[in-house]
Amino acid sequence: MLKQSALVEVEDLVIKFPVRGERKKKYITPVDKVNLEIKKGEVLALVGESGSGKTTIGRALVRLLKPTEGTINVQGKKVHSLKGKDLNEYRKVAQMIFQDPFGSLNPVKTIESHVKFPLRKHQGYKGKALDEKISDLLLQVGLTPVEEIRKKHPHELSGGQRQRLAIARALAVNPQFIVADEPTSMLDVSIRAGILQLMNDLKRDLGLSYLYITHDLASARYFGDRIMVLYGGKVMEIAESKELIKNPLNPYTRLLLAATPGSESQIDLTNMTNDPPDLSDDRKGCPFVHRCPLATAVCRETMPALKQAVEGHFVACHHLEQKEQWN
Amino acid sequence: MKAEITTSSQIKVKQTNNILRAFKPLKLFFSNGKSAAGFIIFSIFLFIAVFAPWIAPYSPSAAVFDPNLSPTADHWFGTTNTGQDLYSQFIYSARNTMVVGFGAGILSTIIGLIFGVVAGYRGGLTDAILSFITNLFLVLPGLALLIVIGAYLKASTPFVNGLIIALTGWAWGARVFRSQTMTLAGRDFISAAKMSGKSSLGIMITEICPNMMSIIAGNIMFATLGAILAESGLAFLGFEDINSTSWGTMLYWASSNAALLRGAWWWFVPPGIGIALVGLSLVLMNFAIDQITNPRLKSPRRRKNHGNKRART
Amino acid sequence: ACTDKETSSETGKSTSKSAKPLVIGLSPAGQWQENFNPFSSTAMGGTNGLIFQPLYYFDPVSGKDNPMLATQFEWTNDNKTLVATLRDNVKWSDGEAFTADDVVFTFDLLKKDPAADTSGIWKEVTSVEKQGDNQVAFNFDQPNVPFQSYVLGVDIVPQHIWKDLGDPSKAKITQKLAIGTGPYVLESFTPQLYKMKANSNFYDGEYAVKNLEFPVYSGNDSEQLALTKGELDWAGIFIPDADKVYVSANKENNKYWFPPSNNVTLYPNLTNPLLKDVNVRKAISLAIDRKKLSDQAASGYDPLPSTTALILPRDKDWVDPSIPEDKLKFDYNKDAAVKTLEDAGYKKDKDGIFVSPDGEKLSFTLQTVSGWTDWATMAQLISQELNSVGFDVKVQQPDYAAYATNVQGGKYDLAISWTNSGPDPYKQYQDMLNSHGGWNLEKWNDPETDAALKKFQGTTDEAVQKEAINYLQNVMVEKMPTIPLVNGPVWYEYRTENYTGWPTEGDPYANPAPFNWPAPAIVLSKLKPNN
Amino acid sequence: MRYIMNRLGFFVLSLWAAVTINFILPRMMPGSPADAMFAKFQGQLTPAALEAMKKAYGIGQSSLWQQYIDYLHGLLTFDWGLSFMQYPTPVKDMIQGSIPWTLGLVGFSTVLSVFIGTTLGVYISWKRRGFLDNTLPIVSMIFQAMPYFWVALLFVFIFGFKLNWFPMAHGYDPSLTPGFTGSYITSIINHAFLPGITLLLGSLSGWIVGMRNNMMYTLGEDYVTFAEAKGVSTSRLMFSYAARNAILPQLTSFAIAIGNVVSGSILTEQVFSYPGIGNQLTSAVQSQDFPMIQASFLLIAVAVLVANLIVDLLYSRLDPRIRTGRGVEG
Amino acid sequence: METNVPVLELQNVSIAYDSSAGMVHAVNDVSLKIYENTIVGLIGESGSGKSTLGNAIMHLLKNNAVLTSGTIKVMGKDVYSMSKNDLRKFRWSQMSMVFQSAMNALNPVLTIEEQILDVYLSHDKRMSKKEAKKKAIELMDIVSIDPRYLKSYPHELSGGMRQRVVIAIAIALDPKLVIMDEPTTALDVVVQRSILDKIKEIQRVKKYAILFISHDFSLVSELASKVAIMYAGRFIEVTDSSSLDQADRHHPYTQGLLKAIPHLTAEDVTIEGIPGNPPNLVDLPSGCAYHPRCPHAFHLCKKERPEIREVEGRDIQCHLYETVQN
Ligand SMILES: Nc1ncnc2c1ncn2[C@@H]1O[C@H](COP(=O)(O)OP(=O)(O)OP(=O)(O)O)[C@@H](O)[C@H]1O
Ligand SMILES: Nc1ncnc2c1ncn2[C@@H]1O[C@H](COP(=O)(O)OP(=O)(O)OP(=O)(O)O)[C@@H](O)[C@H]1O
Ligand SMILES: [Mg+2]
Ligand SMILES: [Mg+2]
Repeated sequence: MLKQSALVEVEDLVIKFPVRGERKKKYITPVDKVNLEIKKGEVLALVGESGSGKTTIGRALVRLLKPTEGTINVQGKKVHSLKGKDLNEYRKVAQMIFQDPFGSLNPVKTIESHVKFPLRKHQGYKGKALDEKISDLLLQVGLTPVEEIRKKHPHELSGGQRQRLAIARALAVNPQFIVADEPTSMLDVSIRAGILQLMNDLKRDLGLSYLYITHDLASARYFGDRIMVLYGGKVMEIAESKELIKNPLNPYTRLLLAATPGSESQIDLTNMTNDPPDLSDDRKGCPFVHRCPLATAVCRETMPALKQAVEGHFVACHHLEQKEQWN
Repeated sequence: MKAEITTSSQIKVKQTNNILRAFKPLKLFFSNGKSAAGFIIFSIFLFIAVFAPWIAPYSPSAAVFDPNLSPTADHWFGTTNTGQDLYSQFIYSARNTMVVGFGAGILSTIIGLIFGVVAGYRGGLTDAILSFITNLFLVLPGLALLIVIGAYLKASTPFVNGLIIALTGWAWGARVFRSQTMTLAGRDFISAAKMSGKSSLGIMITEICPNMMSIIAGNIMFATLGAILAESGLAFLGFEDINSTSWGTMLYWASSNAALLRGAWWWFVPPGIGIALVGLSLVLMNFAIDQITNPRLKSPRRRKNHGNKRART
Repeated sequence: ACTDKETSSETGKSTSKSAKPLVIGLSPAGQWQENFNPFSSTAMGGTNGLIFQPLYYFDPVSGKDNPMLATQFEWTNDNKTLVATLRDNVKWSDGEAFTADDVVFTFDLLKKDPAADTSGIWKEVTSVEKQGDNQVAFNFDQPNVPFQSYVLGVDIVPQHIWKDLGDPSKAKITQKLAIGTGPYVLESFTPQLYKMKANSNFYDGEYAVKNLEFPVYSGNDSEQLALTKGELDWAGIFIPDADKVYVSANKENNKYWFPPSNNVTLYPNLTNPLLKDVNVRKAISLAIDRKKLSDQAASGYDPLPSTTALILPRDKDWVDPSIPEDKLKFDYNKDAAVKTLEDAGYKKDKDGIFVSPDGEKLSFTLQTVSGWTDWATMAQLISQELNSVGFDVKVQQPDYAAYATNVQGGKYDLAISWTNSGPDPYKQYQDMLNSHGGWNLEKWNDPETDAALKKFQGTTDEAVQKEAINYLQNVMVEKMPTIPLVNGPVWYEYRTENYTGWPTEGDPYANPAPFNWPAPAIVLSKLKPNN
Repeated sequence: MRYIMNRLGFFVLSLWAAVTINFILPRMMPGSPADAMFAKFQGQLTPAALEAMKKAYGIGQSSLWQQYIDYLHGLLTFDWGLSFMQYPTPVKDMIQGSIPWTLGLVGFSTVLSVFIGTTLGVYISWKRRGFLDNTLPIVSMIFQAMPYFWVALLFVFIFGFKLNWFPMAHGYDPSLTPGFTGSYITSIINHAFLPGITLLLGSLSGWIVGMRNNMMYTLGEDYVTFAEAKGVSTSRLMFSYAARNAILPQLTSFAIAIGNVVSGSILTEQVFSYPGIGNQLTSAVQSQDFPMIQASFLLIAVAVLVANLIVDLLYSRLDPRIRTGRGVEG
Repeated sequence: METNVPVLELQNVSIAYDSSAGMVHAVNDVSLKIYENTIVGLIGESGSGKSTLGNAIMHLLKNNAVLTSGTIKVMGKDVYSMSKNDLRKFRWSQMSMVFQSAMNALNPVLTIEEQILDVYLSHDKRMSKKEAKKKAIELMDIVSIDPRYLKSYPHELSGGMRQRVVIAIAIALDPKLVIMDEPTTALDVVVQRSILDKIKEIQRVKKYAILFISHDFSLVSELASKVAIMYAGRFIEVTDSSSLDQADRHHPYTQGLLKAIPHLTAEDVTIEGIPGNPPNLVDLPSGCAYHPRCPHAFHLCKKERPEIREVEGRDIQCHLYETVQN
């Protein structure tokens, strides 16, 4: 039942990057054995601190990156091994909204030319129809007055308008699935809200599925149907949004919650190490171990498996029972 | 509810439209006194070059006048020892020198673009190989290489020399283009273009190059200046067809006929001034381009937001 | 040797205390290299003549024979043996005596090392032997009288030093080894300047000019400046508009004289069927305005040539009296050129270019050397003239090496080049017209010409020689195997401020340029300090 | 470490490439140098003498490959053959005699130009919008836009010939005996003045403008403002914070400039009859002196490469970011 | 001790930038007092003039900026009437600042230690290097960084650590006033949180007055006792942070901001953006600068600039409250 309606299915996704080491070539693994699925019309929010591999997963899903291992299936297509023409076909299905509204638009091109190419190439619009479609699209994302804005250049738009254009560009190919990579992190609170609302509207009206990447739990909860928590390239916890916020089981999730402004945290973080997790490809154990107050020998040795704790609530931790210790 | 959006804020415009301004060269050049002066000087010489046959009173090579005349009403710059009209030579030389200079400037920029953009965009092994070649050319001593190749090639008309100059002088540009391409290639709009299904070539041509227009223009200016100076140096040393018409060749003849010693400064000085003025106009125009596009020259202003990578040069 | 030096400098001081060194400007070069090897083509100026000396020197400008290490020579054995009588009491500058053995040794050296035998002595001479104490005999296969200038022109080196030096062509002769019999010895050497002082052991006694200096200049420009400024006493460089540039700077002292020394000639490639036609060559000659060439390309320095290719006035005694006066000068007549071609059956095609009866266009390339500005100008003028008559001539300017390869290998249509002139007219004709001549670029191949040259070689009788030369003059006038353009001058500038006695047009006692070694030795022998 | 290995690798590879180009280039020349040589003898040579001479000059007796091997071997053993134009002087001797002059004159004026230019650049950027800042870049640029040799010739004519202030040629007064004497050294300086000043004028603006631009950028950096706020003294702020960082990009240009010392000398030395390597190279090219061209070109290439290597290594000392292998680019 | 002398006193401060587009009125007629041992938050969206004000207090405005009116006093002394040298000494010993992009505030080619020593050695000529080094180690301790990092170069430290180093440098001389300009924006939530906790802790001990600049509402309301909300260069509202719990009885802009924040735990998950764009600081809207975006705007707003009015202990500039009260 679940399987059938899943639009995106990811199994055992591993991504490695070469890094310049002192002597021999080394790798880091910012994404390690990640499984996820996204249903049609569903929003999966992906949270986790900086460098935990969120963007990397997103880029792999739209195939800007080739996975090192694992499979990505979208509508039954083996996305992980697509090439050439097939890959171009896949661009119609999945699109991405990039993190940085300042960097993701080409400063020397007009607003309309950003959406013109994909409309022509993927939807085959031409001439007058193309012209009308552009207006429709810009209107759809609220870039009004359309006629005036079309001929402008990105620098003449505000941050919120730019982010809207980025969304319009993604929509221009009429995709079914959008990876939204921290689409609001660079924007002000007030503009942020507008963008989230817009994406929400599009989901409702067009039935789009999203992978919503963020490190802000509050917005993940607002926009996401489910939330997946990532740490050091591993999935720590995944659950319905409300459930996860109410009942965080993994120590990292709890830490994240505590750190989010607006929560009444009592965890003292002043002396906490801020070292990033070890991403080297020969690491062992739970990536959170060096910051986790519950860490024991077993944590250092083996990565806990993702287990279902409550209905629909999966968590990876060796010490679920010791939940209370932090608060 | 959709938020209503009114017209954009002027302040934002101010911050980022610099790149765009490079596309309005005229306005750009008149934006400050230096570049306006440069542009005017340049236009005058361009005019001279284009309309040389109408401006020059005589053929530059016709040895039909009294030799060794000092300036007169008929011969503004006097005549050579073979009775050629120096003023006409000066005019026609402007044409050749500018054609060769710009030809070489543009050609070397194109070669530099190919090497730089492909290397910067492709990365990996392609980059390693292209960068190696680039660095090699950067490191090989320009003038010496020019002279040696020129001496080996023989048929050194100004055009051949221009070609050699371009073929040996593109490396600096390639390096600049490469690093610029690398910063651009890391920007999300390139990924976005990829997502929209553009080919690599398409991305390089329609996304990356337009973003480097001002650097490209600057490079053309710079390379042109270099080519004009190199060409005149070669001609002066006698590594150019001495029957060609260029300022360098004029200087060669002037010096081999001891123009200064015999007091014929009107033979020796104008070609040098010509080169210097064209050179200066290029430098001044480049100054303007530089000032607008080089973030280093803008009045220091704190960057908006975080994590913007800066290009290391 | 040590005491010798001291005394010589003592006397030098006493005789001409105030005399400044004579500063000589040689051809431009990057730097001097310490190379005083008389067998090296790149030896420093003065090696031949000032340090080392030959037996005799035959001067091409004055036409005089100057005895050096020999006092006289004589042809015997049906002109197959040349016997030279050596000068007595000659000493090497290190005090050793000069003997006939040194002469024989020198020639043996050249035999062993052909690379040093740059004049090809051993292709003519079969053996060299000592006769008595003061004579050396050179034996020839067959008579070659004019070759005496080469044989007697070889610089003699001291056996006691050179026997240990190995191949003479590779020997590095530095100041220490530069021991000769000439009037000067090397005093000091740096890459920018070397100095010579008068040799106290010299057989004629010390010259009046006690000290010589040879500074280096990297180009004509800087040498011109130095000369004009009075930093040089003697130079041999081209100066454009010499009266204005050079003389006017110091009318009193700055002098020059540019005597003709050879021909600048347009060589037609006679293996080209079109150029083989004498009418084409004559038409070419008629269409060239030689006065303009001289005026515009060579600042008017180059005298106009004789149709006989003789260098006048030097060779005035050799001119064939049977040739009418008007035939001795070249005509400039474009109409005549056209007529000559039309009479020979050439017709203009639609482009206005003459086509031969066989249908071949008169379309030629004209080669000169890149960077030789006077020739380049000439080539330009010639092509303009010829093209206006109905030729199609394109100028090509390869650099010197390629040019040399092309003209010697016959890979050209028309080329401007020089002729090699010797002390008498024979040398020029031999090189240019003999089917085996060294500078027979045009490939003139005529048994009668060869025979005439052979006749000259075989005799010391002036009448017979004249007969041969007369024949050759007629070949030049009638058949025009090559087309003389102008006479090439010798560049020669001098200043009379410090020294007098220079060769002048009125007293052309020797080749006056400071690069035609060993002639400067003759000049220096006549100079006197001015005080 | 990795960075250094990387640079060394590049050094070796480009050295090989330069050496090989150097081998191939003259062999692509039309017209053999032997012909040029022999033309000088005006056709008096026997074929035997000709052959003997060719052999002596080492022309065309072995396969190209063999020549390449011999050439490499010769390079390594500093046996660069005998010069054609100054036969039989070894090329090595000729170079040895001229290189000190070039290094002295051009090297010194390059270093001086870098020093003065950079200092001025720092100064005018500090006094931004001041009188000097507005005029100096333009004035110095005028000189850069002029053909170098033209300025040099004018200088020689005006200051040497007309005004008699400076000598017109040579590296020192040839009548003096070289040695460590006051008059000799004075003479060297006197002779180097005009060429030096022309070199300086021709290259100064690049350094001034380059440094000024870098300074503007660095002065806008947050760490400079922060340091200023900290109360760091002006000189420390200017040098340790601003100039110290701004100078880094200049280093690359410096490497190239140092490498170009030799080729930059060509025109100078020609005009001033200066006894350096550039002069030698010009004559060598004019007289098709293979061994000399090869050796001087090689020397020039090696000079550039070594300068680059040194600057690269220096860079890694000055910029800690490179030392740890980050941000290494090309 | 005169406890009543405010550590920082701003009186009608206006600052403008001279730019090619015209005068940018970045700060307009701003007044504020901060006393010892208090944290005052300054929030407002990007470009509202927060950093400009911060820099102005430090007398570190860019060349093209001018203090067009008003006085700035720190510890009772007018910052703008000091001599250059006095200012150099006064700065950092009395007031210091953590710059907005603290990640870039460290010189990449000097070690952390050198940069800390610079502070001590430039302000106390008599201090020996050894002493200064000891102090540097203490300082590192305060911000919980292992002293071995003193020998490191900035790029060898993580962003959070660099931020802490900068904070350490800011408190090195125990100034009375510390201005923190968005010290944590570039950081991860967890790191951000740990640094904020650290700041709080240090502040508690040393009793500094802190002006904490941010555009993150929830962050400031948590940290500061008092909050100034800036719009178009004006303090449109100055209020206690505790009052931010309720969304009503605030300036409409404040209300808009409060509504735009998704709350983590609250049951109501709807959010609303503020329509429109930030104002053009060169050509400010007439009257109340917020009126083009304000849902409650009425005729007066366009015409007249509202005066500061005290509304339930909050200083608010809004016509709405005038009419309500009148
Ligand atoms: N192309 C790449 N080459 C090498 N390493 C990479 C590359 N892209 C990402 N990384 C590394 O992989 C790790 C994960 O990066 P990723 O961008 O996926 O993190 P993220 O969760 O999106 O972080 P953020 O919240 O900062 O955007 C980081 O350590 C990053 O440095
Ligand atoms: N040097 C300058 N020249 C001209 N205008 C400037 C300059 N610096 C800043 N501005 C303008 O002044 C206004 C206030 O800038 P400021 O940096 O104080 O804003 P901010 O509130 O700190 O914003 P952010 O939250 O983005 O840091 C902005 O509109 C900005 O564009
Ligand atoms: Mg990311
Ligand atoms: Mg700010």
